[in-house]
Amino acid sequence: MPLFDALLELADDHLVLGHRVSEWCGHAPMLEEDLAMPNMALDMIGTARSLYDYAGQVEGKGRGEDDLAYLRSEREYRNLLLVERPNGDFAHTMLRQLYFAAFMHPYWTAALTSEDETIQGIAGKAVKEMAYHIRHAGEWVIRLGDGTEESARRMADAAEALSIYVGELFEEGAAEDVPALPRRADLRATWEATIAEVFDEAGMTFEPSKYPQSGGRDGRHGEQLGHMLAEMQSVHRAHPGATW
Amino acid sequence: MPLFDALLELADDHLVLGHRVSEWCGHAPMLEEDLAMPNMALDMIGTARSLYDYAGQVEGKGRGEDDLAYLRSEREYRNLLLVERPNGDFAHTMLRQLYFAAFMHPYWTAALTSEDETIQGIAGKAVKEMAYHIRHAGEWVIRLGDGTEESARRMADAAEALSIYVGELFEEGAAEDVPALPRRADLRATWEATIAEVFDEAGMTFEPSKYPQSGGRDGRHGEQLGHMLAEMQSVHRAHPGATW
Amino acid sequence: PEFLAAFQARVDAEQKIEPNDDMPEGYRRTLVRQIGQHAHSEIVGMLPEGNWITRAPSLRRKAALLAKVQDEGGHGLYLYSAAETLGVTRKQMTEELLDGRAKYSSIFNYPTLSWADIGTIGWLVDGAAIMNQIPLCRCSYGPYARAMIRVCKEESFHQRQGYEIVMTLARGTPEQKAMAQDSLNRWWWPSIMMFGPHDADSQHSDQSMAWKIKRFTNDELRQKFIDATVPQAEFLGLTIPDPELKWNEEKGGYDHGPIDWDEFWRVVKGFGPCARDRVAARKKAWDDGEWVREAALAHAEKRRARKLAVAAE
Amino acid sequence: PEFLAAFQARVDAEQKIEPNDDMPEGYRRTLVRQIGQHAHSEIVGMLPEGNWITRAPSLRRKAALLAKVQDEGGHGLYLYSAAETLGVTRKQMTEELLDGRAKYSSIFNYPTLSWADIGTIGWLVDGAAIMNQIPLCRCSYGPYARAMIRVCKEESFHQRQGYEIVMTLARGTPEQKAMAQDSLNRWWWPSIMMFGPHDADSQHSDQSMAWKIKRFTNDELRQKFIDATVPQAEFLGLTIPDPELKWNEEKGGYDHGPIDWDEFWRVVKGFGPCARDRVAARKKAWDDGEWVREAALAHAEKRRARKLAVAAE
Repeated sequence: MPLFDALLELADDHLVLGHRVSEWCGHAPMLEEDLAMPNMALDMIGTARSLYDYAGQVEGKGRGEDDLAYLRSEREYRNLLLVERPNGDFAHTMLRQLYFAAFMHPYWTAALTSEDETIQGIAGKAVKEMAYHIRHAGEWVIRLGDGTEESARRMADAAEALSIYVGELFEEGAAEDVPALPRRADLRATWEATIAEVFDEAGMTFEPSKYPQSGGRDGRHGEQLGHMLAEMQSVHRAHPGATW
Repeated sequence: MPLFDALLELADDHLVLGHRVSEWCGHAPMLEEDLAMPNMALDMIGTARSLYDYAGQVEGKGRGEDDLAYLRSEREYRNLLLVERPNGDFAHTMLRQLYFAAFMHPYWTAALTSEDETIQGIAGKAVKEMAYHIRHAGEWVIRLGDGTEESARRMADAAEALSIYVGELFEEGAAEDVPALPRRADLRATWEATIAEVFDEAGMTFEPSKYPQSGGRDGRHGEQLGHMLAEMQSVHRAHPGATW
Repeated sequence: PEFLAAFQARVDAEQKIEPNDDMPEGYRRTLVRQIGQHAHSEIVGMLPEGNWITRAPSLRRKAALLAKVQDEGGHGLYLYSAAETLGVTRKQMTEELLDGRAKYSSIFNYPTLSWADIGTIGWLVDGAAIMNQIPLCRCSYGPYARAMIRVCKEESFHQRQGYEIVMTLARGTPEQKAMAQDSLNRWWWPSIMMFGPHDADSQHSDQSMAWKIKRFTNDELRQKFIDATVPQAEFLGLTIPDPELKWNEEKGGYDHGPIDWDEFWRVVKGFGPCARDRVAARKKAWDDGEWVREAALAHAEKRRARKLAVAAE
Repeated sequence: PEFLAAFQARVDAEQKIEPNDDMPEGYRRTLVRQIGQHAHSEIVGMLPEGNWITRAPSLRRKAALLAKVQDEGGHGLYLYSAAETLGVTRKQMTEELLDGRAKYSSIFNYPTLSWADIGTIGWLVDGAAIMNQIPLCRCSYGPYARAMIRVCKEESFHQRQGYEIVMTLARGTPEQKAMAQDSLNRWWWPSIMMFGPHDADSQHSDQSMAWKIKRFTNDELRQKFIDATVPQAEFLGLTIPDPELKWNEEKGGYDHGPIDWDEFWRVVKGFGPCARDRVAARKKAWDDGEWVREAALAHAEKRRARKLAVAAE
């Protein structure tokens, strides 16, 4: 079921990144970010819930959002490698967020005119949120890139570390044959323009990787995702069938 | 069943500390310690296995070592708070090990003459291992306490951080009414002598805490144990009833 | 003394004191201490609940918990702002928290040991906080009173949400029900202690009452809380862990068993189970974030300099 | 040239070269590189397997895995010692690993994604390593040959243990069997690539063969490995992910499908999936441990000084 699979891919992206961002909660560099982090996490987890819910309907086997989120293994998760990367420092987290949002914003914009009304509805809410994420994360990339020597070095490290995960954003995955969803490859130019604009203000240059990594869509993840899911699913799995 | 409960307490101590120490594997400060850490972890996990196995027999409900290790929740674990503490830096880890081994060595020595032959057998093996742990960890406490300014500061921090967990070592717990097991309170003098000797060489003084913490024997743990168990039990719980 | 009398008269007339008004130094100091502690409590309070965000057993609960923890950060933010109107900076207050000079509510030095604790904290801890805070909405100091109005509105939402979590557990599987009861057993007494020492042993009360910073005594508020909570527990089918708890027809409220004041003072003095870990976690966040805050300042400075340079051309 | 001929004659006569013997610089350099790489591989190899220690699904397996990872550290230790006999220090070699100058086996840049990988690594990766290493027990350089004898003995224990893990899964629940098959699918081709490029494309081979550092070509060893492994997979009821794999009666061995050399070179060049993470993990351990190593040195120094002072009295 290509639509089901494509919805899962999108949902997993949002849940996994939402989870990562939520790990900052109470541990951010300043109180304003202790508010911004759960805010962004909430946006992404909210979108994930709508997508899982719709995926469950499309599948038609009675699986709900929690079945899909809590009862699939690491190898069944289809998220991008980018979103599962550990938080690293604040520079890594903000650059990862910018990379993701700079892709999802044009994606949801394109989805606003989808032939599928449920997708339209999800896109309508998400497109505004992603605009905020671009702004918030982008401002931090600029501040850190053009801040102190240390912050510039950390931002450069983040750019170097994350560049290999960018290419996967534009792979079609299961959505190849789903006309209701935007073509990912078509969004590369917009993504590059957004990043170029931010990097320019930050005094940085985007260097695409010669050897981009992928595999997330086939469940070939990094080693960190398994640990994340072990924790995320622990209570749910310890009480099979319970209602929360 | 006091014997069953007392065996679980001991087993949990060894498994939880073994798990903590195993987390160092591949991440130690030098290759020799990359060997010593799994070595100590193996000793403790081996003892835990014998204790769980015996506890299962005593209980007589057919629960084996894995049932007891993998299918009890955080609130059912009865380990000491000391052993669940996060590894912290190398100084914390080594001091925690010294505190534990300096207690378990006289404990197993006393258990060598237990009226219970299974306990005698477990003690016979464990007593040698704990002597090695005292030596290994004790040497590191001395090296770090009497090393550089930084190492002395870190060792002092560790001593300050861990002192509140010492008192619980000497609480009888479920073994109160188990004549086959040594009295914990009786071992305090030996423990203090071992620590005093090491601390003296390390140029440190042991300061007992005014407000010792306890609760581990009643399953009132710190917040870190739940995360450890979530990870430890994840695969086992994801495949109920499977054989490995 | 004349000034003090005039000030007291304004307070007695229920007039709000505002930042630019003259005020007695003691009044200012009491408020700075109290609002600061309150702000710190919100911030430290993010940790015990934050401990379960990554393990929340359903996505709906995870989202609600995230929103709640975010609200707590928000409360911290407006309380720090209220304190700042009294001439102290957020940075100063944060440093006092991290070096142990400033206190925060002892309740947050207890660990969250199961998912049920997320429900129980909402139900009992937020419930007790609201009892304490509703009178503060009429506090004589304007900015604090206004902050509290907003805080209380959100807290009572959290309280209902927490109660609903506990209800779901209490009506769930036997394991879930046991989890709820266990959680109530651990949080009941610490919640009761949140109202502070008995009136006879309370230091700051009288002057605070006169200045209308405080409007009810510790024991009055505690009684209100117990009277409101006991029927809720009964409705859930859970047992409050106090064998001496019983209805007193005469006073029209519940009598409760003796509070363990040794435990209370131990935790207040900073020897609660998680005290060290809580401050260490906040300190780590603060220290790890230093380069970020520095970079933000440096960038703002650069930007300002560039603007000036452009303007000068 | 006369020296070279004499050296070659000793090697040809199967005499062992020992640390204090004269040897050609190229021979020394080749060995330092090879033994160093081998040692690094053992050390980095602790990481992918170490990734599952904390999640091993039974205590028995957890203990066995710990013991295995410890053995790998031990192999690293005696291999570094063997390399040190050639005049290079462990510290130097470690620094070369951490700054990317020295290589290690590319196989460890693949991630371990399920418990089955722990079995598969033992079965295939250790199996391939043994094929490579058994001839090294007869290597012309004495210390290396002796280290390899010990290594090989332990590796074949690991290999049997790994096979047994996979067998347990293959005979387990449908999910466990799927896990085993999935793991084989991911590790088969990387294991086949462990033998290096085809003989026609291999750089270092000829001279190494002449010096009896190497005794079989890459393709010979690969063929041996495939021939040994295919029946094992069949016995387990698992399918090797190579549709072109089939028995060739004529050559008395299996033919296999084409190897993805782009993938091979990509990973060899350091762009394997976990390459960055592996080196980062080792570097973090090294950097975080610096104060410990410094303290150990400082303490040894103090102790020596005190001993001298006592002796001088």
